Formats: sequence, structure tokens, C-alpha cells
Amino acid sequence: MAVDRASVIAWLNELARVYSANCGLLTELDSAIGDADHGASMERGFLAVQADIPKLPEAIGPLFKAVAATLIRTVGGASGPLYGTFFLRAGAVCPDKPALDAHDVLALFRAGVEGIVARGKASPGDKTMVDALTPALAAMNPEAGVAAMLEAAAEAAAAGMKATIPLVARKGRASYLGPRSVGHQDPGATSAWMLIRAAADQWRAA
Amino acid sequence: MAVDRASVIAWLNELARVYSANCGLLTELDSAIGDADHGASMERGFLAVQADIPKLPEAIGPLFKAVAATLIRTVGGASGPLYGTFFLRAGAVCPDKPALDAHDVLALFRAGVEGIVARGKASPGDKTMVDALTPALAAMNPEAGVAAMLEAAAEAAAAGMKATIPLVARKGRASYLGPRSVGHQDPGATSAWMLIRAAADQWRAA
Amino acid sequence: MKKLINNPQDVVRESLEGLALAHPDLVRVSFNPVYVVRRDAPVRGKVGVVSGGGSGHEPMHGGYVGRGMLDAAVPGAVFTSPTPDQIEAATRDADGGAGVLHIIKNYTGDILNFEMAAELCQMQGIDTEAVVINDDVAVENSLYTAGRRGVGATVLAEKICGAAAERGMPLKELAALCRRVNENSRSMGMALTSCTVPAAGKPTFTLGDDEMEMGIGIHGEPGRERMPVEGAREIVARMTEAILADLRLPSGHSAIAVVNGLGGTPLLELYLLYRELQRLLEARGVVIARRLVGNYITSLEMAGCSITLLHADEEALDLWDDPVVTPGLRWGA
Amino acid sequence: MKKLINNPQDVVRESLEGLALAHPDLVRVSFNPVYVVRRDAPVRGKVGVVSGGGSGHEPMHGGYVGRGMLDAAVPGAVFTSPTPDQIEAATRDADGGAGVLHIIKNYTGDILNFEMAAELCQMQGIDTEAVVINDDVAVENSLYTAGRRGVGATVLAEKICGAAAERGMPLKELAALCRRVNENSRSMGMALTSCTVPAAGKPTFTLGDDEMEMGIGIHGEPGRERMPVEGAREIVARMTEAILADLRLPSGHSAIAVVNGLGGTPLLELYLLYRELQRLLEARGVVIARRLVGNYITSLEMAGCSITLLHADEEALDLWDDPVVTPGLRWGA
Ligand SMILES: Nc1ncnc2c1ncn2[C@@H]1O[C@H](COP(=O)(O)OP(=O)(O)O)[C@@H](O)[C@H]1O
Ligand SMILES: Nc1ncnc2c1ncn2[C@@H]1O[C@H](COP(=O)(O)OP(=O)(O)O)[C@@H](O)[C@H]1O
Ligand SMILES: [Mg+2]
Ligand SMILES: [Mg+2]
Ligand SMILES: [Mg+2]
Ligand SMILES: [Mg+2]
Repeated sequence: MAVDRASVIAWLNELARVYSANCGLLTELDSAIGDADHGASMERGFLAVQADIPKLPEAIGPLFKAVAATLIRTVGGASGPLYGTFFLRAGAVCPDKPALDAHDVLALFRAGVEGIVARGKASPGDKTMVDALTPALAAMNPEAGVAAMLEAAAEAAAAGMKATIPLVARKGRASYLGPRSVGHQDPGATSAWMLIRAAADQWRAA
Repeated sequence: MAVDRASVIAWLNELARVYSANCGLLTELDSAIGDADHGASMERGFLAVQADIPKLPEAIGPLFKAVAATLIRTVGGASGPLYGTFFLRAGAVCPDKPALDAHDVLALFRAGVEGIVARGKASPGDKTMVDALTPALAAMNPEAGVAAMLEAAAEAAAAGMKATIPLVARKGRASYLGPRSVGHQDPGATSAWMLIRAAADQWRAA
Repeated sequence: MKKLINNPQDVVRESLEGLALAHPDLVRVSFNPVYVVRRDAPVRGKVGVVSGGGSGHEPMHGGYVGRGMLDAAVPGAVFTSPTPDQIEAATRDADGGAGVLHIIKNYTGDILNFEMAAELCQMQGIDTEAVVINDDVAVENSLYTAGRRGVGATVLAEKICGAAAERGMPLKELAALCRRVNENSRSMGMALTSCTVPAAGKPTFTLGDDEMEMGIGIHGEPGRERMPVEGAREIVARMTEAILADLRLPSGHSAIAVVNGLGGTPLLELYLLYRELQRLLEARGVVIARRLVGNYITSLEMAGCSITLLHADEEALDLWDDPVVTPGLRWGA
Repeated sequence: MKKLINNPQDVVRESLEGLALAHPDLVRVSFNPVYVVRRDAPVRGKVGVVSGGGSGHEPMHGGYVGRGMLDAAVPGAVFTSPTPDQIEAATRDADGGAGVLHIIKNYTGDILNFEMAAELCQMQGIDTEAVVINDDVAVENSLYTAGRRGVGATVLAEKICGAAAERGMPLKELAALCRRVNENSRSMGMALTSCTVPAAGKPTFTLGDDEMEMGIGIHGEPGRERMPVEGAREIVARMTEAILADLRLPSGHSAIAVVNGLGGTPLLELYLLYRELQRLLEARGVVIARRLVGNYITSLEMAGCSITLLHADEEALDLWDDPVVTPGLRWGA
């Protein structure tokens, strides 16, 4: 099995559901060490993506680029350009075929995460979404198949997300807090974990 | 015995003490049906009077007029001109003698209260200081002597003050509340009761 | 109570010192007795325009002193009318020989103190006229109350009469103009939270998390009715209907509107309220020809708003557009 | 949460509609994408000055659009940087052929979105220069953070660069001027209460009845330190010392000062704070040559204040005095 267009759409629908359902949680995390908008921003962005679904291109590469454009146009803040870049880069490396195999999926996640790092210049340990995404990427083994690869990635992302709690933030708005950022889970690492968790859940059969 | 200059000064000192001590109470009453300044206003005025004591004229009439001027200059609001007028009119009818007998005391209270009514145009039942002052005046019997006369006046003032609780205000700031002013004791009636109560307390020996 | 102050007793004086230090080009401040006066007062031959009242409503009145508006403002203690000696001294300083207009908000204390001041002025041969502003429709104007309160129309009267005085209008005419502005203006306010008088140290009243006070006064006096909070649209409709029930403002006519914050309301919300107001009036065919949106007559840190409408004729609009150069209102120069 | 709004999602749009309705003589508002632009934009031959950022800081930035200040402002959702397409469209509309200056507050989101927008603009042959404002001394400017935040100096930069652009200064020079204004400015803020983001529905943080947050950010980001409330004098001293520890402002030199309210602080208190500031600087021989006292860069309904000081040379003072005609700042016309 592989990830076809329908699976991608299912993922996008699930993201709209997940970010709406967790809008309050993300905002609460962002209240503690940021500015209380991360939940609303993610919800707004992925509801816009969901609304765009009927108009999305057929091919998965262009489809991801269209998702990127919508996120960049509707999210704003730090996470808008970062998640936008994720989908832009993912779309750019997407092979022109109707369904993606595990190697393709790894390639697009790698390109996406590298894009976020290139844009935001955060290193692991800076207490950002990168702390969920980098270990997730490292845990991806395409030989295991899409489902197992993403399950491992989601678990690694969860661990990375939790590992942000004791960190001192060095990038983004939380960095202004210095040592006072310790003890709080990073909102962006949390939304990043949800991104991968949703893929793992939706692409179980792939 | 009679009310000499020293008794008058003792009364003014007592008023400074009473209004300072009850600043919070008067403000609380004014918060409920007014604008939360009656306590601070009365305290400010009578502390200013107290500070003036060394400079007050010898004769009681001019002395009351000087007190009036200080109150008018320092209290403001509705109560400044009203209590100012009280002392102004009291001073105007004060006989030029070193000590006042019960008839003199009655005359000056009468002039003072009439002055307040003339300035403020409130009738009994309008839920104002007049509701404490009018019954107090009515209760004054100079034949009983200063002490008994004022004790009766203070008791009547207290009754009048309490009787403002069920009234609908028709004058001053509380009148804006209409029926919502019911159930609250009028702050000005309360400070008016204190004015007479203090005289009764200080002039017991007179 | 958390406030950015030193001592509650010093708030008004220290704030006025700040006003004087910040605007030496516009105003002078006298401290004994306390009043704010135009830098170049008295202006020879011009009628002086003086207003005053308790502090806590800033920028009113001290922020409206300057060319084209007030010649002097007389601030009392917080929410406490100023005293006759202050008013008298300010009036003397504002008198350029053509007399002085007193613009008084309708509160017993303001009326009594201005009355006593006017008597003192008369004794010195200063001609004064008093106009009492009473535009607040939240309060019934019956024989059995102190009458309607003076609120937002005061700002309009000060601006329009200030301009007319600057043009040379004589005292009697100016007083008549001021009365017309008052008669053609109505206001209504509401609060989401209470203010805290510094000397009192605690909120004047308390509202539940889902309550608002409709018809609040600018001194935190309770209003018409305590009720569940509503959306901006419903609140604006409620206030505007109350105003229009008492003010003739026919379709095709023009208004000057003030959407005013009470001190603790963000400008973001005030512009949103303005949108609701203009849409509502447009639907009735009324044109808002001029407007103010911001904090113009406040109640310390109270969250809430008020709306003032003036049924404006050509004269009012023309005077409105004249230059005004004060700390709180400025255009045309 | 009690706010004078309809739906949390509609706040920014409805408020901008109000701004457009209230100031048709000064600004136009585009809604798709969202930005505010000068009525007469683009001004041929003049460098365009554009700023933007999350909403909730009104009058910044939309209130600073007009002659002598911004050509366009780009508001995001509340506390959320605007998106590249908005910024690009605003830049295009502000470009009179001489290029456009982007004044950006130093937040990751603002930087990233303005960067992406600049790339889009370049592709269309629009010349842009970006200047990042980072004046907040509450935040350590170290390699290990996102750097100091941009706050009050933004208002000064917008006014001064707006004036210089109006005089015809070319883009590169204007960017250099903007950098000088930023380098010579420092700010510090504090809060007595939290703000509430409409979409979040509850306060971003909570402070005890006797606590204040020193070094607060304008998005309700926690500050340097939570500490017991102090008097106005101590608070001003604390903030000013922090500023002067990082800004060379020698005796005999001049400053432009902003004593700014965060949205829920009465003007009465702001003038009192200004008094403390001027006395403190006078004691150090520093002259406050110009100043703003009021709500200029806010954080919704937050009670608190910030102080901004610009070490001003003759050029800055001269440009400061040039006419400015915007909804939020107006003089000289
Ligand atoms: N430079 C960066 N690189 C990667 N992620 C970042 C960076 N800066 C911030 N973030 C992420 O963005 C999240 C905040 O997103 P959001 O609240 O939407 O933006 P903002 O901080 O602009 O309000 C942070 O929790 C963090 O994970
Ligand atoms: N017209 C009036 N005649 C007599 N007393 C009045 C009148 N108006 C108000 N008062 C009294 O003044 C009191 C309020 O005084 P104060 O709070 O000092 O003034 P203000 O209402 O101006 O704040 C009221 O409680 C009432 O007793
Ligand atoms: Mg955020
Ligand atoms: Mg009172
Ligand atoms: Mg009062
Ligand atoms: Mg944000």
C-alpha cells in the first residue's frame, strides 16, 4: 500500500479537526511562554486548507504547494511561514506519481523539516517545533513501511515535544523569557507532533 | 454652663477625628448610591479646618465664618457648598458673646440648616442630609439646656439618617438611581448625623 | 487597588504637574488654587470659555485647554466638583474683558460650586454666563430628580463654543449657542467594569463576569439597569435607540458623533463600535458628518463606552472644523 | 471575557471597517487582502513607508497611516504577524516608484513574513529596504535569543521616517535614518493586569492583587520579573534606569520621550508618570525636547505603561516637528 491523493486529503481533513479540537490547548501553552495565539492561528490555517480541498490540484506535489500557499496566506505569526515552508518544500520534492511509497514520504518530510530549519534557523534544543520534528525525522525508517515509519516518527515527535519542557528557549517569542521558559511545553513542538501524529493515524493502512 | 470658644474648638477637633475615622464608611455608603468620594471629601475638609485652628478668629461668629470659608475652599462636590453654607449662616446669626446658651445654639443650628435647605432645595424625604438635619432641629428644645437639647437632636438625626434607607432619592447624585436607591443609607445624612453627634458629645458639660 | 500613582491624595496635583511639563507651549497650570489655563490667557477682547468638574475624566477638561477650545479648566479632586475659589481664579485669568462662559455639567456639586463662584466673580465686575449641560438619556429628566447628567455633549460644547469665541462671538450669543448645542445633543453610556477612586482604594461597584451596567454615569454611579452582557451590535443599538427616543434626528440630517471609551476600553473595540453606530444611523438615513472615536470623557480605568450624538446644523459643522490646538484635541494647526 | 465586540473572529475586520468609515478623508482600507493605505497612495516619486504587525496595539499601525507618517499599515490577526500576501499588496499600493521602506518590529513572525513579502516584491521589481526595530531593553540582546523586541521606538521611527520620506529622502538614506532612530532608542514596559486575546477568551496571564510584571511585552509575553507593585516614582525609576543602562544619553543632550499606556491605564496616571520621568531626567541634565503622553502602542486592555527614549539630534527633532495627519497622531495641519 502507499499514500495516494485520498490519503493526503484525509490527513488534511484530520489536521483541520485536530487543530480545531486542540485550539484551546495550543493557546494555553502559548499563553504561558508566548502570546496566546498559536491555537487560533493553526485552526484558522487548517480550516482554510480544508475549505480549499475541492479546489486542490490533482497531483500531490502541486497539491502540497497549494496547501503551503493557503497556510502562508492565512496563518501569519512565526508558525505561518514555518509550516508554509514545510508544505512548499515537501511539494517541491514530491515525485509526480499517483501514490507515494515510504521512501517518497520520508523524502518529503525531510525536505519539509529542512525547510523549517532553513527558514527559522533553530537548532535542536532551542525549544521550538524543530525539537519535535528533528527526532521524528531521525526515527523514520522507510524499510519498515509507511505505517510503521510514521508510528515511530510520531512517538519520537511526542518524546521530543515533552523534552522541550525543561529547556530554556533560544528562538521565537519564548526566548524573551530566558530561564522563565523552563517548565513549559513548547506550543509549536506540540502542533508539530500533532502534524505527524495525524499522518500516522491516517496513513496506518498505507 | 454654655458653649464657649474652647467647646467650639473641641467640636471642630472632634469632627476632624470623626470624619477621618469614618472616611471608609462614608465612602462605602457613597459607592452604593453615589460616586465614592464623600468620605475623602469630608476628611479633607475637616482636616483643613483643624489645621486652621491656630489662625481662627477669637469671636465665635467670625470663627464659624472662617470654618465655612475653609470648607468651601477644600471640600468641593455637593457637600462642600452645603456644609460651607451651614457654617456661614451659623456664623452670621452667632451673637457677639464669649459663650453661647441653648437658645443661641438652637438659633445657629436653625440658621445653618435653613441655609443648607436654601442652597440645595431639598425637602425632607428626598434622601439627603436634610433628612437627618430637619428632625434634629425639630427635636431641639432649648429649655432642656444645651446638653439634653443636643442629645435629643443627635438621636433624632440618627433616626432620620436610618429613615433614609427605604427612601427613593430625589436630590443629588443618588436621584439618578431612582428606585435602585432604595435600601441604602444616604451618605450625607450620615455625615450630618456625625456633625450633630459630635456636638452632643463635646458639649455634654455645657 | 493597583494604580500607577504615588499617594492617592497627590494624584490630581502630580498629574497636573505632568500636564504642565508636557505641554508648556499650550497651557499653564496654577496650583494655588488649582486650575489649568491657556498659555496666552487672557486673550484680550475674546470671551473666555471655562469649564471644570471632578478629575478622573481625562482628557476632559484640562486636556481641552488651548486655542479654539477652553481658556481655562478647573479640576477638582477625583470625581469631586472643584471649589468656588478655584473657579473664580480661573475665570479671572480667562477674562479678556468680554466676559466668561461657564460650561457646567449637571451635577448638584458642580452647579452649587459654579453658582458660588459666579457670585464671587460678579462682585469683581466679571460678567459670566452659565450653561448647564444635561445630555445623558440614561437618567430620567423629571421634577423628582436632579435632572439628566452632563456627559459627552460637554466635549462638543467646549469645541464648538471655543471656536465661536475665537471668532469673536459675544458672551450672550455664545451662551445661546452653547444651549443649542446642549439641546441638540444626547448621550448614553455603559460599563463592563467598575472604576476605582484612588482615595477609596476599591472598586465603586462590582459586576459579574457576564454582567454589564447600562446607563452608567462617568463617576461610576450605577446606571439604569444591570443586565447580561451583549454583543457590540446589540449594545450600540440599545444605546442609540435610547438616544434617538429623545433626540429629533430625521432622515437626511447630519450628526456629529462621539464614540467614547471610558478609560479601559481598547481603541480596537471603539472603532468596532463606531462601525456599528454608523451602519445603524445610515439605515435611518442619518449622516455622521463628523466624529470622534477615542477616549474623550473617561471614568478612570473603567471598561465601557458612551455614545454622544449632536444633531448638527451648518453652523455647528463649520465651527467644528475650525482649528483647535489642545493637548487632547488638535487639528487645523 | 467581557469585550465590546461581536465575534472574536471578526474583531480585526470590523474594527478596520470602523477605521475606514471614521477617517475616509485620511485612509482607505483593503479587505482582501487586509491592509490600510493612505487615501492618496501611491504618492508619485515619494518613498513609501510601510509597517505592520499583529493587531491589538492600536492606534499602531493603522492609526498612523496618513500624510507625514505611514503610506500603508498591514494588520494581522490579534497579536499575529500579517501574512506575506498582505504585506506585498500593501507595498505595491504604497510604491510611488521610489521604493518602499519596511519598518518591522523584531519578532520571528514579523521578520519571516516580511522577508517572504520582500521576495515577492522583488520578483515584481519593487525596491524594498527592511529595518528591524529592536528597542526593548527588557529582553537581553544575546546570541541565544531572538534578540530584543521591537516596541515604542516603532512609533518614533514611523513619524520621523514618514516626515523624511515626505521631504523626498531617497530609500537607502531613509533606511539609514530609520536604523539610526532605532539605534538611538530604547524602551521598557510593565503591566499591572493581563490582556485577553479575543480568540483565547481568557487572560494570557494572571497577576496577584499586589503584583506587577516588569519588562512585559506588548503581546502579553511575560517580562523580566514578577514583583510586588511599587509606586509610580519607583516604577519610572526602574524602567528609566534600565533604559539608560543601555542608551548613551549624556547630560546636556536632548531626548524625545514617549510615556505610553498599554490600553487600560487612565491618562490621569500617564501624565503623573510623565512628571516622574521628566524630573528624573532633569536631575541627570537630560532635556525632554519633545514628548508623547497617551496610548500609542497598546496591548489590548492591559493596564500598564511603557517608556521610550530617543536620544535625539537636530535632524530628528526637526523631522518630528513636520506636519503629520493621521487618525492617531496629528499636528501642523
Ligand atoms: N525560529 C524558529 N524556528 C522554528 N520554530 C520556531 C521559531 N520561532 C518560533 N517557532 C515556533 O513557533 C511557535 C509559536 O508559533 P505562533 O504562536 O504561531 O507564533 P508567534 O510566536 O509569532 O505568536 C513556537 O512555539 C515555536 O515552536
Ligand atoms: N440638593 C441637595 N440638598 C441637600 N443635600 C444634598 C443635595 N444633593 C446632595 N446632597 C447630599 O450630599 C451627599 C453627597 O455628598 P458628596 O458625595 O460629597 O457630593 P457629590 O454627590 O457631589 O459627590 C448626599 O448623600 C446628600 O446627602
Ligand atoms: Mg504565539
Ligand atoms: Mg459623592
Ligand atoms: Mg463627587
Ligand atoms: Mg503571535
